[in-house]
Amino acid sequence: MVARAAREIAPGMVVNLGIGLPTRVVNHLSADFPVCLHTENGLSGIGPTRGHDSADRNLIDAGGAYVSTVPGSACFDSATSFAIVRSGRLDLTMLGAFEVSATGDLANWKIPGKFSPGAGGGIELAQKARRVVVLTTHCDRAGNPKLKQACALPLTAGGCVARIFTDLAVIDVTGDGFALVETADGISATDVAEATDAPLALPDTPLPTF
Amino acid sequence: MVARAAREIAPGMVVNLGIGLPTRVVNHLSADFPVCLHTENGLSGIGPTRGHDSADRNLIDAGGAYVSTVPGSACFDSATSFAIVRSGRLDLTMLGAFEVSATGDLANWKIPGKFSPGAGGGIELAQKARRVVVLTTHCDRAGNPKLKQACALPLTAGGCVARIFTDLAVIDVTGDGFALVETADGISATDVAEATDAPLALPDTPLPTF
Amino acid sequence: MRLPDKTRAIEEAIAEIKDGDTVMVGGFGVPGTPMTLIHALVDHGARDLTLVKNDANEPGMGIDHLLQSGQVARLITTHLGLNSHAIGLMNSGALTVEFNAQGILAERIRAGGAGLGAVLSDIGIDTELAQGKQVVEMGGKPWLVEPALRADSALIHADRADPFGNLAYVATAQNFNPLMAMAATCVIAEVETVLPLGGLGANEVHTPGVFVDHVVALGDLSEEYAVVRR
Amino acid sequence: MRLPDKTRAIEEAIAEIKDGDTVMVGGFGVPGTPMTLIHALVDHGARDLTLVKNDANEPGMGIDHLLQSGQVARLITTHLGLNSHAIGLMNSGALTVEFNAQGILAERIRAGGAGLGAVLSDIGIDTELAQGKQVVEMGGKPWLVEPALRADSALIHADRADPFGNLAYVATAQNFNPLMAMAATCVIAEVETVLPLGGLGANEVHTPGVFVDHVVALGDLSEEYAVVRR
Repeated sequence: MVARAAREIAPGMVVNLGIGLPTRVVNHLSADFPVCLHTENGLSGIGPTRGHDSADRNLIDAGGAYVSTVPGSACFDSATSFAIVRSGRLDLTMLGAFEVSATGDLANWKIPGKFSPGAGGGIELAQKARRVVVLTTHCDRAGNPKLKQACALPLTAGGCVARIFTDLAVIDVTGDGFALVETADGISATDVAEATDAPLALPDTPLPTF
Repeated sequence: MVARAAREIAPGMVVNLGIGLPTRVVNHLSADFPVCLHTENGLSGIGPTRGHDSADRNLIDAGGAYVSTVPGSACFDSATSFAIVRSGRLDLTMLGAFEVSATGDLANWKIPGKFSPGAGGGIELAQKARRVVVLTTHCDRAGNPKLKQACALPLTAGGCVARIFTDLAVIDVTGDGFALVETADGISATDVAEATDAPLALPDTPLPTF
Repeated sequence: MRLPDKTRAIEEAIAEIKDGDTVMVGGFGVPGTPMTLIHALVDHGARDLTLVKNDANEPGMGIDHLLQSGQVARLITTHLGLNSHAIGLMNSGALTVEFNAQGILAERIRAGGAGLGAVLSDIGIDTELAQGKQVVEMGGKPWLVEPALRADSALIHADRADPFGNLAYVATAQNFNPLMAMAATCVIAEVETVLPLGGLGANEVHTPGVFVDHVVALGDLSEEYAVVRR
Repeated sequence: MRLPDKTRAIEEAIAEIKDGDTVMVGGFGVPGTPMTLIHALVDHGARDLTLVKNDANEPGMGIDHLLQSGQVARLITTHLGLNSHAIGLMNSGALTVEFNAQGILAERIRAGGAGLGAVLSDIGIDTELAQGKQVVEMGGKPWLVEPALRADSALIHADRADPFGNLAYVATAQNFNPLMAMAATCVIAEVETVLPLGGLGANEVHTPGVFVDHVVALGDLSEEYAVVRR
């Protein structure tokens, strides 16, 4: 699914990869692929992750991982970093999710009473990136579907999600709800529908697999 | 009067010198006097003015004069430059004037129907510098007093002027109107009062001269 | 991962500008004014433009060429004191001028670049500059609403750039350039030197290339960039 | 004209901080966190503080020392995810926490530093972060009023400085430091290297010294600044 999500990145894009699964997308981009990766703590042009021994103590991504630069990287303050996000210069963000609704609402920052560490930069990424895609396991650890008719948790942003990449499928959020686009190898449309807590439209043509 | 005004600058101050007469104050500050001169087009640490042949084409003050830097000068954009002004980091500004009222109102940017080139940075300097002093001829070219009970011209900022340096006198703006502080050598209090279009309080003690 | 190349021929860079566009132009006096892009815009011929620029340069220099050619309908600015020609156009009604306090113009542009709606300020609240502005109460005090400004295009002058569009400025040629470089849909930078990727250190970048669409390398600078003899 | 010297001993630099003060602290994770000034503030002992910081560092690091010592009554922040201790204090009611969207916290601090009253933003307008916020109509659309934030003191970490307080940062240690360095009445910068006046080029300054009150030279850096082993 991570490799499939990486193919969502078109040449020339400016992309922010959220904490968690999305960060792994970087490992599926070749050295000569033209893209600018942005991290909200103040860097454009992220290079490969660094191990402890080769890390620069002053060079991390928003998740705290040690990263490197590439030729042409730029560093800036937090206000400039979010100016990039809010003014529409971020072509794509890939975010994790607790829940996604059939209208594209995203909940990924708070589970009242259990987990409320603050939203960090997530609200601005979800609300203002030109395209928001979600990278998540199809169900949570207890086996409950994360794709639902409506979110029960507090929203990060409403109607923001365009596409969802899971371990089971690629699903678009359309004006009419979820639409199945691709399935993982060995997964049927029925498998995906059963793990999804909302209607799922199927295409008329055969489903590609990834 | 310019030399007298220069003595208004205390060691350690951050000072903006307005276009016109105030700019000349720089020639009365010694090389080892501790002060930081600011110009609103984006420079702190102005050094002496430069002639045509030694000028740097990229280094001007807000009036368009070619200036130099000193060790420790810093360059910045226009937003940062006015952040300095509005956030209270400017200890003193010296401005020119068309009119000053007995309550400290300043008019120095517009003569309706005759002269309206825009206020530039003058409004922010007048309204936000911690101390605003005016450097001006006591009367205009037609001989009319510039110090008046109330300004007739559109205001730059209300109640902002603390002290006025003219060719005739040093005058404070107090809660009770104009108060004579010093006179120019050879000028009497009566001379100053006659050239001032508002009541002028005199001190009980003998007047110093400059 | 490598960063895309945005270097362009000047004609290609400004081709997107259309009649009726709002165009921001960097510079405060000569320093930072993109003289070469301005000439290209004269040649290009787009009309009925709204320009946003700190000042109108001096007669026969910088944006005065666009005023002379009749391409400008409206000018959002802070001060025209050095251009009697611009003041003449304003007084005759041939040019609509909107004056802003200088730092407020800077903040309105920056707010546009930062994706904000407006800033609240008390600058000029007791002067005629406040006339017609929306006022809101906050914390028991009235504040002027100063709406964010964005443009269709921004013309920027920088000292150095890399092909991705990271920009660095020098001396007082910085002024409005870094702000305008954030606030337009199409940002075009003319630069004195284009360095290879990596030639501009990550910590010496003033404008991240993410904001920049086209990089135009300047050849020898024209006389218009030189020290003005007064 | 020469620029004044603002280098100080660390105790002198932080002596002005009082009980009940609001203190901004730079840093995002380890990079840019003024670890040494934080320890000095623990030793100083001022209590009932309101801290403004992007995050709460990790347990046993950075501002966690001030949380452990019970000196902090209130924390204005964006994310506590890496500090379970801070979340525990919040959940027990021992620490009042105000969460902001990260870029909005940055803009509120910048607005304080720029002498503005507030910014208008639509971030989080359809989420619970909007609850209790003032809303104004502008251009037919509702906007949240995000008031400017200022502090009594700001604790800043920079890579290099000169004695006047011009600061330069490196890599992702920049983050909130340049913003907070504009927004406090007393700005205290700890710096890894103090260069002589003129040693920092005018075009490589990130924070003009005009904003800075005290410069504290760091000796050898403690382990707390080093790469974290995870």
